[in-house]
Amino acid sequence: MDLRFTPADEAFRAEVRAWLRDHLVGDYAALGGAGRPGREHEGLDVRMAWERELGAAGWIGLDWPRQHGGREATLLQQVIFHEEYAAAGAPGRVNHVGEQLLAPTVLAYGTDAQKRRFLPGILRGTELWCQGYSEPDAGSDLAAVRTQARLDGDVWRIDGQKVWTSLAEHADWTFAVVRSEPGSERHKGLSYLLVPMDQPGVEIRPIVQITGTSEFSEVFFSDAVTAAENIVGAPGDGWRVALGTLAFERGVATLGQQIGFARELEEIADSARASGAIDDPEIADRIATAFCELRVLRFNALRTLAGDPTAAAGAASVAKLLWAPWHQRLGELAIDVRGVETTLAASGDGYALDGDQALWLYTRSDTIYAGSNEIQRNIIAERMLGLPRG
Amino acid sequence: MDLRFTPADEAFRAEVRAWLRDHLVGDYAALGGAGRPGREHEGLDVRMAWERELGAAGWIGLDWPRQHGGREATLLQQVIFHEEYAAAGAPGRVNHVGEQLLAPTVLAYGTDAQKRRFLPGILRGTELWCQGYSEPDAGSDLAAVRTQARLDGDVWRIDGQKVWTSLAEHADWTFAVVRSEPGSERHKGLSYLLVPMDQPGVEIRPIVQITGTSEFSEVFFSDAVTAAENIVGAPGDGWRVALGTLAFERGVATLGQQIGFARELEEIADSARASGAIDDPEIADRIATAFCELRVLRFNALRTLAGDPTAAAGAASVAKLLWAPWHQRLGELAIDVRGVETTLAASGDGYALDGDQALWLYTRSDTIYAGSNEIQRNIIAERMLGLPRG
Amino acid sequence: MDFAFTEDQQELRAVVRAFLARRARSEQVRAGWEPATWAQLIEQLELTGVALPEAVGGAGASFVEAGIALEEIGRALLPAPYLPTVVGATALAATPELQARVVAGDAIGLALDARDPLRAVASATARAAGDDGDSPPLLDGVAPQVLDGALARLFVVAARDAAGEPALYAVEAGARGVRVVARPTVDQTRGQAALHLSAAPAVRLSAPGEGAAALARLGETLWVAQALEAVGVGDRALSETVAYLKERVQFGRVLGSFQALRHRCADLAAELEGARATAHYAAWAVDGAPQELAVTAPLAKAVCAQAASRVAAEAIQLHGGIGFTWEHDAHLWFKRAKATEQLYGTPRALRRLAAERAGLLRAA
Amino acid sequence: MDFAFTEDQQELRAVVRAFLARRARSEQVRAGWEPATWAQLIEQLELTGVALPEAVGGAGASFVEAGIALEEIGRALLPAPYLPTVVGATALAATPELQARVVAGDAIGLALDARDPLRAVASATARAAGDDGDSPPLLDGVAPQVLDGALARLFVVAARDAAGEPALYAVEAGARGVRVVARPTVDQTRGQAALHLSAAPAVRLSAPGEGAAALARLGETLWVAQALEAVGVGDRALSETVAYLKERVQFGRVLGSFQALRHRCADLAAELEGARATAHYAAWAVDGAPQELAVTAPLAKAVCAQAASRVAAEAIQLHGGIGFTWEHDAHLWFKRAKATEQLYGTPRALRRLAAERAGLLRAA
Repeated sequence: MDLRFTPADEAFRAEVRAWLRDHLVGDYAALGGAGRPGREHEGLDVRMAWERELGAAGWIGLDWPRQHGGREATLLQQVIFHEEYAAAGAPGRVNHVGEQLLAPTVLAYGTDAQKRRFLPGILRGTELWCQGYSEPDAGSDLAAVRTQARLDGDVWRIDGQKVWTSLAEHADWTFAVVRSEPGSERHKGLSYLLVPMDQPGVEIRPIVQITGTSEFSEVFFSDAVTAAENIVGAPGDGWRVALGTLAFERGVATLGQQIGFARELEEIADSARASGAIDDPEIADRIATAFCELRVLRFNALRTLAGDPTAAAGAASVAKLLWAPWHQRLGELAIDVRGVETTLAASGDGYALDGDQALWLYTRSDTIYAGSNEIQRNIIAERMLGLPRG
Repeated sequence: MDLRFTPADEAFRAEVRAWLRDHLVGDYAALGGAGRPGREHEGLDVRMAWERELGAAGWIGLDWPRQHGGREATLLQQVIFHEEYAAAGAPGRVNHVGEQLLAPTVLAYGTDAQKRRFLPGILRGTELWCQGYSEPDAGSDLAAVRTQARLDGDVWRIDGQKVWTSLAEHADWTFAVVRSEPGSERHKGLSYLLVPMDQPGVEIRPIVQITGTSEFSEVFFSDAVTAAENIVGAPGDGWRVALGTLAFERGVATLGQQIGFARELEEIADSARASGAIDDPEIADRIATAFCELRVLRFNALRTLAGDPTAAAGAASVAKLLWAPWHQRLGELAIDVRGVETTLAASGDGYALDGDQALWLYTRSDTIYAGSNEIQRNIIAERMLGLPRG
Repeated sequence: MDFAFTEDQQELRAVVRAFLARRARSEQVRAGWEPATWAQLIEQLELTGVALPEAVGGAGASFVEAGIALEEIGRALLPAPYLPTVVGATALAATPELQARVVAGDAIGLALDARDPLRAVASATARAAGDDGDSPPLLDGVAPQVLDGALARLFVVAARDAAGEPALYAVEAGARGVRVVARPTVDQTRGQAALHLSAAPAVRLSAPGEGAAALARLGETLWVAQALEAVGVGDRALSETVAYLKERVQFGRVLGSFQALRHRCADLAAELEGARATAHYAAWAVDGAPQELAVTAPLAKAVCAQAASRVAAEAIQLHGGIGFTWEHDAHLWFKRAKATEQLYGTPRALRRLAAERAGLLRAA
Repeated sequence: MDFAFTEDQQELRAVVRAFLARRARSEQVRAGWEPATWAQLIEQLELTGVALPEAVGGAGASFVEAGIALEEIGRALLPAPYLPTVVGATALAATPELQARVVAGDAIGLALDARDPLRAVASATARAAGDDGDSPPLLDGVAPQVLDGALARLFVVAARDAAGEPALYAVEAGARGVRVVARPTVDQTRGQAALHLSAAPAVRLSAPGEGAAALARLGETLWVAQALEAVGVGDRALSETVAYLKERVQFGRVLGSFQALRHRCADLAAELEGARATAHYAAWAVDGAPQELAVTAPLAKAVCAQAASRVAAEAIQLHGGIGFTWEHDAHLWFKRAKATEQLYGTPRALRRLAAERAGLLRAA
C-alpha cells in the first residue's frame, strides 16, 4: 500500500495539464461547465470542435491498444486525465458514449472490419454515438427488449422504440439492443446492432424533464435499416455483448466527476458564507457532512481504481449507491442554504431556473439513471454479500 | 368532528383521578414507575397487591359486559383511565396479558364454564396470566408452531418450548398455541390451550437481555398437562382464536404509554438544560423533533380511538411503526445529551446501568417485540395500501 | 370526543373532490389560473365562505370545513388563490363588508414575511395620523413574496402602526400607492408576486394593543392551512405512486410486489397517517381550541410539510424515469411540497418554535 | 499509487485473524482481560512493536500494519489495551527506552480529555522547575476516563507545562502521586479508569514549542486508530448478520431472500465500504502523508464510527429477538460502536473540525 502517485504518473499529469493550459482557450474556455449533467445540450458545436482537438492531440482512446491509435494508458493515468480535465474546467465531453462504451465493445467483440470502420471516427472525434438500451416499458429491466429487427437480404430492418437517449439528435450512430428472434423472451434472441441515425426510419423526440429542459430523447425506429454486417457478436448473442459494454465502465471518470462535485460544494459554502447561512448550525453541519462524505467517495474510488482486489465485486454499485444520493442531498442543500427565495424562478423566457435550482431538480435523476439505487442494492446484495434472490 | 371530551367523560376522569389520589399511597406510591418496560420484575409483591386493590374497586375489566363484572366502559373511557393511571405515576400492571388479551378471548370464544372459571380471577387480580405464542425458531412467524399437544383421556399432554414470555415465573396460567394435529403445517392443526404454570412439566428459564436484566423467559413443556376442557375454541381452530386475541389489542393503553414517553422526554430536556447541552443546536433540534413527533403520536392515537373510520385498516401497525422507532431515538438522545460520561456504567453489583443507559439499550427491543418494524410494514403495505405480497 | 368527520363534512369532501376531478385535471392544472373554475368554486361550492358567518353570506361552518377544501385543493394542485383567501378571511372579523367580498370571490393576498409570518413587512406612516382619525392610515413597505399575489383583490398586511406596534391592515389591490409585480415560480402551479406599498391607504383590521395577537393568530392559521394542503399533496403523491406500483410490471412481476418498495411505501404511509391526524386535529383547533394553536400550528406545518416532501421525493424515485419527466405530475407534487416547506418557516424552525412555546427549550 | 495491501500485510492480517479466532472467542471476550493472550500478542505476533523502529526491537513497519492489527482486534473485540498502546507509542519517539518497553508488552494509557483529545488534562507544577533541570517535572491533574487505564504501565499525559504551553509527558503507573481507579463501563469488553496525578514525576516527551503539534499528532493518530477499530467492528457485525440471514428460515424462506432486508444490508455494505476505504487511506497517511491527517483523521473517525454504529444497530434488528439477548454478541458490537462514537469527539464535532480545517467553514 502506497498511495502516492509515481513519478511517471506525475509526469503524465504534467503533460495533460500543460496541454490543457495551452489549448483550453478562447471559445473552448468560454464554454465553462457546459455539457456537464443538466447542461448537456449547451455549446454543442464548439464542444464538437473541442472533441476533434482532443482527438488530434491523442487524448481520446487513452487506454486503447497502440495498433488502434491508443496510448495503452494505465487505469491511473486515465484517472489522472479525467482529474486534470475536470480541474481545468473543460467542457463536458460529447462522445463519452462512443469512447467509453461503444469502442471497448467493438475492441472486445467486433470484427477487424468493424474496428477499422468505427474506431477512427471516435478517436478523431468525428463520429458521435448514442446508446440504445432502455425501452419505454422496461424501466430498470434491461432484458425487457421489444424493439424488433429482422434480416432482410443484406440489411437489418428495425422497428420499435428506445428511450433515455442522450444527444440522440447529434449522434451519427447508435448501438441498439434489439430482438432479432421473433417470439424469444428476455435475455435470449437479442442482437447488438450499430445503426446510423441519419435516415428516414429514425425519428427523435426530446423528453422534457422536471427541470423544463431536455437532456434525453425517445428514438423511434420505423423500418430503419442498417447493413447486415453492422452486428457486434453473433445474432442472438446481444445480451452478452450488451452486458460487456456495461462492464467496461470502470469508473475512470469518477475522480474527475468528484472534482466537479467539490466545485459545487465550494460554491454552496461560498454562498452560505456570503449570506450568513453558514451560522445556522444545521447548514454548517450539512456542509461539513457533504465535505466528509465527498472525501469518502474519493477514498473509495481510489481503493477501487488503485486495486485493492477485495473491493472488486459490486464496487461499481457501491460507488454509485454512495455518490448518487450524496449528489441529491447536495442539491437539497444548495437551495436550503438560500431558503425561501429559491421558490422564485429565475427571470427569463419560459421556465427558467438558476444553477442551484437546476442542481436540486436535476439530481433527482442521479438515483434513477444508469442503474437506480434499487438496482444497485440488488447487485450489492447478490454479488458482494451473496444474499439469495427472493 | 369535535375533539373535546364530553362532560360524562370528564366526570369519569375525575372519578379515576380521585380514586388514584386516595389509593395510590404508601407502598403503592413508593413503587414509582416499577413494572414499566425495562423494569418489569420490580416490586412484584406490592404490585400484585395493588392489582387486587384495583380489582376490588372495579378498575379491571372496564369494558367487559356487566354480567361478567365489567363496566361496559367506552373506548374513550378506557383511554381516560390509562391516561390518568399513567399521569398518577401508578406502577406497571402485572396482569395486562390476562386482562387485555386472555379475557377478551374467553369472552369471544370461550364456553360459559370457561367464563365462570377464568374471568373472576382476572377481575379480582388474583390470577395472573402469561402468553405462550412465540417459539424459539419462529421469530416473527407466529404460525411456525412446533409445541405439540395430544389429548390423552381427560388431559392434554404438552411438549415443546415457548419464548419471550413476560412474568412467566409469577403467572398462574398461560395460554399457549400448540400443534394438536401431528404432521399438520403452519396455520392448520393448531389449538389454543389454557395451561396451569405450577406443575412439574413446566420449567422456566429467564432470558438475560442486553441490559443485563431479565424481562422475559423461556418456558419448557415436558409432558405438561391441562384438563381436556381447557381449550378455547375447537381443536384445530387455534389459529383463528390466536389471531382474535391479537385483534383485541385496541391500543387503549397507548395514550397512557405516551404520558410515560412525555415524562421521559421532559427528564431528558431537564438534564440538557441543567448541563447546558440544550445550547448544542443539534441536541435542541432533536429534543424539539421528539416533542413534535410525540404530539403526532397523540393525534394519531386520538384519531384511531375516537373513531375516524377511514383510519381503521392497519392503524395499529401505523401506531407501532411510529412509536417504536420514536422511543428508540429517544433512548439515543438520552445518552447523547450527556455524552461521553455515559460510556461509564453505574456503580453497583455486576452490570449496572443508570436510567438513561437502560432506556437507550432497552428501546432496541421496541422495534422487535410485539410485531417488528418489518412485520408492521408488511401489514401496512398489504392491508392499508393493498400492495400485493412478493 | 369525536375525531370522525360528520356526514356533512364527508359529503363536502366528496363534492369538492368530484369537482376537482373535472376541473383540475393535469392539463388544466398546467394551464394555470382559470377564472371560470374559481367562479364555480365560489358560486357552486361556496368554498371561500364556508367558514365565514352567515351574516356575511358565509356557510357559518368551521375551519374544519375550510380544511377539507384546503386538503382537496392541495391534492389536486388547483392553481387558485384559495389558501391565502381562506386564511386571510379569518383576519377580517372586524370588517364584515370585506368578509362579504371574500364570500363573493375576491381573493386575498397575504402580505407577510415569507420567512417568518410573524414579522411585519410594512409600516404605517407617522405623517398620516389616520389610525385614529377619519383619514385612512397609509402604509409603506414591500412584501417580496406574496402567494398568488397577482390574483388578489385585497391584501392583508402585517405592519407596524404609527406607534410602532404590530397591526394588521387591509389594502385594496387597485388603490393608489399599490404596485403588484408578478414573479415566476419554481412551483409552476402557484404564482407569487411582490407587493410594493407606497403611502397606500389601508383599513386597520386589528384593534390597538391586539395587533400582535391578531398577527400570531393569522400566522398560526396559515400554518394549519399549509399543513392541510401538504397532507393533500402527500396523499395524492402516495396514492398515485401505490396505484402505479400495482400496475407496472418489471422483471416479470408487478413492481408493488417487491418487498423493498412495499416497505418504503409503508414507511411513507405511516408518516403520512401521523401527519394527517395532526393536520385534522389542528384544523379543528382553529375554532375548537385556539389556545392550543401556539404549539399545534407550527408543529403541524413542520410535520405535514416534511411528510409531503418525503412522499413526493419518493414518488419520483418509485416512478423511475417517467417520474423525472415534465409530462408526469410527480414533479408538480415535489415542487409544491418543497415550496410549502420553505414558505413561512422551515420545518426545523417551526419545530423549535413549538418546543419553545411548550416550555421544553426554555433556558433553565 | 497502490491501494492494495502487500502480500506481507495480507499475511499479517491472516495470522492475526487466525490467532484471534482461537483466543478471542465469545466466551473469552466476555471473560475479559487475559494476560496470557496479551503475552502471546507480544511474543508470538509482536504486535505492539509492529510500527516501531527496529532499533528499539520493533518490526520497523508502518502504521498500516498497526492498522491491520487494530482492525482485526476490533473485529474480535479482544479485551486488551492494544489501541491506546499502539497510539501512545507514536508519542514516544524521543524516548527509545520507553518504546522498547512497549515492544516488550508494557501497555500505555492515554491520559487525554475524553471529549476532546486536543485539550490538556493536567499541568506541570511551577514549584518543580523540572522541565528544564535535572529533577523531573511533577504533574497534577485528573483524567477521568482513560481507556484500559487499569492495565497501563505507563501513561501518556496531555498537560500544560510550567510555562502554560501544551506538552506531552510520560508517567509511570507505579510512581508516587499516581492513583488509578478502575471504573465499570457499559461496553463490557473495554474497561476505563480514572487517573489521578498529584505531583507525579513525569518525563517530558515533546520538545518545548512543539507540544501543541505533538498533541495534535497524537489526537489524530488516535482518531485513525478508532476509525480502523470501528471498521473492524462494523465488518464483524455485518458479516455475521449476513451469515445469519442466509441461514435463518422464516415464513418458509431464508430471511436473506427478503428484498427489504437485502436492500438494507446493501446500504450498510456500501456505507461500510466507504468507511473501510477511508480508514485504510488514513492508516497509510499516518506515516505516508501526515500533513493530510489534520483533515483526514477527524473525518475518518467520524465516518467509520458512525458506519459501525449503524451496522451494529441494524445487526440487532435483523437478528430479531435473539439479537436482543445477552447471550448473543450483537450487543457487544453495538456498545463498542457507540462508545467509539462518544469517546474523543462525536462524529458531528469531528465532521465540523475536518471541514473547518479544510477551510470550508471558515467565516468569509
